[in-house]
Amino acid sequence: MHKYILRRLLLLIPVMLGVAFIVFTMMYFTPGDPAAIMLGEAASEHDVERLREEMGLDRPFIVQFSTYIKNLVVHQDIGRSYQSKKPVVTAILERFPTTLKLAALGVLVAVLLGIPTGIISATKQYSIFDSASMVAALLGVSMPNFWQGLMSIIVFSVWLGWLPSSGFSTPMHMILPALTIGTSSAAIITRMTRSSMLEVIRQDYIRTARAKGQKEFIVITRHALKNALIPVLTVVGLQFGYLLGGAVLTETIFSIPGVGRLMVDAIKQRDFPIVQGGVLFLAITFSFMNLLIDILYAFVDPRIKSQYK
Amino acid sequence: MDKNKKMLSINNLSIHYITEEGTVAAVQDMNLEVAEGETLGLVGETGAGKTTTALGIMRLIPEPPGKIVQGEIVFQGKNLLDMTTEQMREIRGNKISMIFQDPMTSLNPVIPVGEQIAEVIILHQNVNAREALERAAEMLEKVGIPPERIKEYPHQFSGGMRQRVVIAIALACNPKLLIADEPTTALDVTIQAQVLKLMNNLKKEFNTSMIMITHDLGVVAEVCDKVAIMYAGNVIEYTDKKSLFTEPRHPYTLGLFGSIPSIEDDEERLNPIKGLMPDPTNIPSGCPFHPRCPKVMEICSEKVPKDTEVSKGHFVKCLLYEE
Amino acid sequence: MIKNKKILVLLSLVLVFSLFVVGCGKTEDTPGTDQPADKAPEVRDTLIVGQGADAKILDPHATNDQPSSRVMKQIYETLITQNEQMELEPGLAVSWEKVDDLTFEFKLRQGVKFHNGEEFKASDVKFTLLRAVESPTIGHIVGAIDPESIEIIDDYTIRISTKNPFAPLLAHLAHGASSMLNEKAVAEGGDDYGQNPVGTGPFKLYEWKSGDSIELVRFEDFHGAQPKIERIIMRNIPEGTNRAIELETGAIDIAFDIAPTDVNRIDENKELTLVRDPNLSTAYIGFNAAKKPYDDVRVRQAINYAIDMDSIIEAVYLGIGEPAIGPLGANVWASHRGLTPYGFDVDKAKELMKEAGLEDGFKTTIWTNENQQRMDIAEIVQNQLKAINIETEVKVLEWGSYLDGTAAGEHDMFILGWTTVTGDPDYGLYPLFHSEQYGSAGNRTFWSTPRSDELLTLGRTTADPEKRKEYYMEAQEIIRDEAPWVFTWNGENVSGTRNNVRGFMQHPAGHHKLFTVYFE
Amino acid sequence: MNKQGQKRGPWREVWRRLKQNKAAMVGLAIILILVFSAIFADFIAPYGYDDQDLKARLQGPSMQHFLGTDNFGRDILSRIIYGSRVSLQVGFIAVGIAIAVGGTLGAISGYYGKRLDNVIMRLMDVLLAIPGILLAISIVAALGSGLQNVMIAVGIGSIPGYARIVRSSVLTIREQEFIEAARAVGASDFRIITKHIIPNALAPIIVQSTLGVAGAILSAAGLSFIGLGFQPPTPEWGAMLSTGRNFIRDHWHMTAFPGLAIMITIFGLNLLGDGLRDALDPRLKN
Repeated sequence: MHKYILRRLLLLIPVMLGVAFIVFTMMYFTPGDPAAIMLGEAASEHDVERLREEMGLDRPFIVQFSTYIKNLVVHQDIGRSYQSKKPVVTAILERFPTTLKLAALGVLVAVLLGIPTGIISATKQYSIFDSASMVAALLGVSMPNFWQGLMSIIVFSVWLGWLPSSGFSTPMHMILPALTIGTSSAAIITRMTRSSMLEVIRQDYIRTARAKGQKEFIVITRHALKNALIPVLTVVGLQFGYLLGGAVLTETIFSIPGVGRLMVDAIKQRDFPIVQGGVLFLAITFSFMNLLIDILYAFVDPRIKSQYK
Repeated sequence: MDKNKKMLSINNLSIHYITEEGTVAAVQDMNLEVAEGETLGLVGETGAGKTTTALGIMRLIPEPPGKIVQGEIVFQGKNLLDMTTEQMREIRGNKISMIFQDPMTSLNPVIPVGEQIAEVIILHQNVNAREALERAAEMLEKVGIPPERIKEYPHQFSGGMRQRVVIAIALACNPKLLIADEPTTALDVTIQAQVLKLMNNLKKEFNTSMIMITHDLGVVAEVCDKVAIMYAGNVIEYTDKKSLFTEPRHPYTLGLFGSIPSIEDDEERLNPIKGLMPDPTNIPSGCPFHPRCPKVMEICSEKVPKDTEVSKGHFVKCLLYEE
Repeated sequence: MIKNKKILVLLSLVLVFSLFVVGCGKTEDTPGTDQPADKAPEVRDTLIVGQGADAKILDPHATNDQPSSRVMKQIYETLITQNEQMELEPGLAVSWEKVDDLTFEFKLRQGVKFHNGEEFKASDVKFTLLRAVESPTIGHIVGAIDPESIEIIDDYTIRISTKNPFAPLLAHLAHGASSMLNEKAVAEGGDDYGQNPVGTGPFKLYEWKSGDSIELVRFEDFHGAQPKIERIIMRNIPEGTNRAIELETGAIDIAFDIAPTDVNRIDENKELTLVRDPNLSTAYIGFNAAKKPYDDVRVRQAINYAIDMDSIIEAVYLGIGEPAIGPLGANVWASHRGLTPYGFDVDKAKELMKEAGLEDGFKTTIWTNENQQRMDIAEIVQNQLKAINIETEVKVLEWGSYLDGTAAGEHDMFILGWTTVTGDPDYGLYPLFHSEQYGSAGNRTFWSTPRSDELLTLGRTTADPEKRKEYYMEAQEIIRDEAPWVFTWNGENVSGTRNNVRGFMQHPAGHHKLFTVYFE
Repeated sequence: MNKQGQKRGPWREVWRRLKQNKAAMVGLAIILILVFSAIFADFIAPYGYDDQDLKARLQGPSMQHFLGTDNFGRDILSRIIYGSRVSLQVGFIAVGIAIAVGGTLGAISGYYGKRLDNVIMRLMDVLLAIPGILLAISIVAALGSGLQNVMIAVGIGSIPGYARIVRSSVLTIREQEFIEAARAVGASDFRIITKHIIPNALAPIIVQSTLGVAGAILSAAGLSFIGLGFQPPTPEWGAMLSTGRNFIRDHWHMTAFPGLAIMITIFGLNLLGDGLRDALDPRLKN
C-alpha cells in the first residue's frame, strides 16, 4: 500500500511539471501585457517598459520558465501576484477554504440527495418515485448551473425574500450556492447510485443474504449498499474535484470570494503568477483527491486492497 | 428416520413472470412432495423452471415481474404462501436453506466469509456476535476449511472453497430442508465430486431433507431418492430414482437418457433430443414438448396432458399414457 | 465486529466531508454580514458598504484602480484635498505658496500621527514623493515632479518643484496617488506593505478578507475630528443586482455604483435613498485616425451624424448620466458647454460619405472590452451604421488584449472611457489628444493637429487660469470639429443608502469620504 | 470471425433497440427539431437575430413576440432559434475536434504502446489535471474570443476522454484474431488502425460523444456567461442569459428562456445518449 501511494506520488511529479509548462506557455503567448494592464489606458511606453523590467517580463521565455521552476523546486517559492504583490501561496490559501467549503457543501448536498434517491429508485424500480426521480435527475444534469443559480436568486431572494443572494458567511448564505453547485452532481450521483444499485441487487450474493432470512432493509443497506457504493465513490470524488475547479460560475453568481474567481480575474488581468500557482494548486488538489479515492477504495473493497500490495 | 413424514409438499403451484414481451409460465401446475431426510432431484434443461421452483419455495421470486398465481407450498404442515414476510424470514436460512449455483458470485465480495456465516447464525439463533463467529469457525472446519481463514474475503478462496463456504452458510442453522441449485455445475469435475460428497455427508449428519436441482443425471443417481423431470415449467415425470432409471416413460426423459454417453452401451451415436427449448413467452399449444417429441401424435398439439399415474408413485404428463 | 466495518466506512465518509466543511475556514462571524434586523435599535457604529470589486492593494504607489482608491481614501491623506465641488482645500499641508514658476512651498500640519505612532514630518513627504516618482504605475500623476529638487526647509516646511512649468500640480498633489506614507512603515512592510498600509487618515486597516471584505477601524489618534462610526466594512459584491438586493434587505448600508436597471427600484423604495451626482467620467467612441478611411475627417463626421446617441444613452444607460457634447464633462474646470452636438442626421451622414467617395460604405470593426455598456453601445452602433452602408463587426476583447491592440493601432473604431480625476482639463485632454501620447500613453485615436498640440502644451505650462481657459476652449472646439471621437456620455455616480445613513456625500472622482457618515 | 459481414447487422439491431426506447426517441426528436430550426432559421424565425427596435425594448412575452424582447428590442424567440445554430455548431464541432485529436492520440497510444503510450497518456493526465473551465478560459484568452476559438477551447478540454476510450478499445482489440489475420496478410499499421480498430471502438465513442456534445454546449454557454467567447450580436444562449442577468429582476424572461433552451437541448442529448448507450450495450440495460 505504501509503495503504491509512493509510486502514485512520484508519477505526479512529471504531470505537475507538464501542467506548469503548459500553463506557463499558454500565458506567455496570450496577448495582453500584464504591465500595460496594471498601468491602464494612459501609460507612457517608458513606464510600461520600466514595469516590464521590474516584473521580469522582458526576459526570454526559457529564462522565465526555468527561473520559475528553479524557484519552485529550490526555494518552494512560486512568486508574488503582480497586482496585489501578495505571495501567490497566501493569495490562494486565503481564497481556497471558501471554495473548498463550497465544493464540499455541494458534494454533501449531492451525496445526501443523490445516494438515498438512487437507492430508493433502484429498490423501487419502475415505480412512480423511480420515474420521477430519474426525470428530475436528468433535468438536473441538463440544467446549466449558472442559470439555476440565477433562477433561484429570483425565486428565493427576490420573490420570496427567504435567502440572501450574495456572500458566503452564514449558513443562510450558503444554502443557495450549495444547492446550485450541488444539483448536477446530485443528479449524476443519483443516476450512478441507481444503476450501480440495480446491478448489485441482481447479484447472487444479495439472493444469498435474503435466503439467510435477512431483513430487506439490512440486505439493502449492508449487503447491497457497500458494494454499490464503490463505483459511486469514484463519481463522488470526481465530482468533488470537478466542483473545486468549476466553482467559478457559482462563485460569480453569488459573489463568493473563492479561488475560482481569483483565477478568472487573474487570467483576465494577466496576473501570471497567480494563474500558474492557482492552476498548479488545483491540479495537485485534484490529483490528491483522486489518490485519496483510490486509497479509500481499498478500505471499502478488499479485492482492490490486495491488488495494491 | 421416518421416510413418510412429509416435510414439504407442493400442490398445484403455478408461477408466472409477467413482462412487456409477454407472460412466461415458469412453473405450471406443479405437484411435488419431499419427506423428512429424503432427497428430491429436480432435473431439466436451463429455463425449465427449476430455479424458479426453488425461489418459489423460498418466496424469493422477484415481484414484479414474478407472481405466484396459484397453488400452495406446505412446509411442516403450514402453507408458506400464507405466511407474512416476517414469518417467512424466520424460516429462510433457518428451516429452509438454499445453496446457489455459482459460488463465485453468491458470496458478498466485501464481507469476510466468517461474518457471512455468522450473519445467518445471529439471525436465527440467540447468540451474540462473538459466539456466532465461533460457530462460524466450527462450520468452516466442518466443511473442510481451516478456521483461521475466517477473516479472509471471498476473493481469497478458490471456487470449490467458496462453495464450501456457501454450504457452511446453508447448513449453519441446521435446516430441515436444503435446496441446492446446481451446486456443482460451476466447479471443476474433480471438485464436484468432493463437494457432492461433503453435502451428502452433512445432509446425513443433520438428517436434512434436500431438493437437488441439476441437469446432470449422474448427480441424481448419486444423491437422490426421488426425481422430478421438468420441461418448460411442467413436471413431466415424477417418480423414485429406481423406476426412473429402470423404466423412464416420458419421451423427453427417454431423450435425456439418450443424450448421455454411456460406456456400457455399444451404441455408436448419441441420440440427443432434436430441436431447442421453446421460447418461454411462446410455449407451444397442447403438450409443450410436442414439436420435439419423437412420438408425437396429432392430438398432442391440442390437448394439454395431465398427470397420469402409470404405476404407483410414478407420474407422467404425456398423452401416450392418458386413457 | 460485523457492525464495526460498516460504521468504519460510514464514518470515514462522514469524516471526509465534515472535515472539509468544518475544518477549513472557521465559521466567520463577520459582524457586518449579520442582518441588522436582528439588532436592537441601539446606535450603530459599524458602516457596511458594498462596492463592485475588491481593492487590489492598499499601496497608493502600486495601483490606480477605483476600488483600491475608495478604501485608501479612508486610510491615507494627501497634502491638499479636493472637496466635492473639486475645490482645493488644505489637507496635510495647511498652506502653500508659489515660490517661482516651477516651485511651491508647503507648510505642513503639526501633530499629525501615522497609524504606527510615528509623527508626520517633511521627511515623510520627501520620502513619499521620491517613492511615487519611481513607481511606473502612477507615473502620469507625479511624473512632472523633479525628484532632485525636493527640499526640506524644516520639519514642517517643504518645497516641491517640477521640471517644467506644470499648472495642474496642486490638483495632482490632491490625487490619491500622492497620499502620504511613512518611511518606517514602508520599510517594515517590505513586499507586504500593500497588505499593511499605514496612513494618517481617520481609519486604519483592521482585517482584509481577500475578495470578500475589508474592515477598517477608527484611528483614535486621528488629528482631525473623530468620525462617529467606529468601523467600516467594505464588502466586495461584484454583481450590481446582488448589491441592490443586499441594500434592500439591509445587509449593507451603502451600495456604490447602482446599476442603471436598479435605479428606479432604489429610488422608489421608501427605506432607501438614491444619491445621484455627475462624475468626472466620459465614454467615447474613438476612430483610429491613422488608418483609412478614418484619416478622412468627413468619414469621422459622417459617423457622428449617423449615430443616434440619445437612443443609445436611453437604451444602454437607461437615463443615467447625460449625452456628452465635448471631451470634458460639465464639472471639469474649463469644460466647453457651448459646443454644438452633431445630432442624428442620416442624410447629412450620407452626403459626407459621398463626398469622401464612400457612398457604398466599407467594412470595419468596432472594438470594445468586456464592459457590458460598451458592448451594448457597440451592438447598437453596428446596427445604426448599416444605414450608411458601413458593415461593422463587433470585436469584444479582453482588457489586456484590448489595451495591447489599441496601443499598437490595430483597431478601427473603439469604445473607451476616461475619468478626469483631477478635475483639471489637462488631465482630461493632454493624454488623450496630444501627439506625444500616441498609443499606450492614452491617445489611441492617433489623431492630433499642430494647433491642438500647441494649445494643450500651453494649457499645462501656463499659470494664468484665464489664459489656460482660453486655450482649452479652443482645443475643445478643434476636437469637436475634427471629430476624432464620437462624444458619447458623461457619467454619474449613483449610490444607494439606507435611510438612516447621514452625512454621505459623493465625490465626483468616485472615491467618496466615508468618515463623515453616521447613523441617525 | 468475419467482421465485414456482420457490420450492417449490428447497427440495424442497435437502431431497432433504440426505436423501442421511448425516452431516446423523445431525445432524438428534440435534437432533430433543433437541427431543423438551425438549418431553416431564416424561414422559421419571425424576426432577424439582430433586428433592433429600440422603441420596443424589454417587452414581456406577447403575441408579437412570443418570448418577449431583449434590451435592444430584439425578438428573443428569433434569437433563440438562430442560437441553435451556434450551440449545435459549437457542440458538434468541439466534439469533432476532440474525437479527431483524442481518437488519433488514443489509437496511436494503444496501438504502439510502450514509450509513446506513456508520453501521450501523461500528456492526457496533464490536460485532465487542469480544471476544465480554467483551461477553456485560458485558451480563449490566448486565442481571443469568437465561435471558432470557443470550439477549439472546449474541444481541447475533452480530448483526454476520447483518447482514453479509444486507447482502451484498441488495447482490447489489438490482440484479437482478426487483427492478427490482417497483419498476416501484410496490412499496414495505418490500415489496421483505420479499417479495423477504429470501427470497433465506435460504440463507446458514439455514446461518449452524444453526452460530450451536451457537455460542450454547456461549457460554451458557461464561457460566454463569464463574458468570454462570442462576439455580439451572435445569438449565443449563454451570452443572452448573461446579458439578461442585468435585467433579471424586472425582465426575467430574458434570462429564463435562453436558459430553458439550453436545458431542453441538453436534456434531449442526454436522453438520446442514454438510449444509445442502452442500445449499443444491451448488457448495461436494466
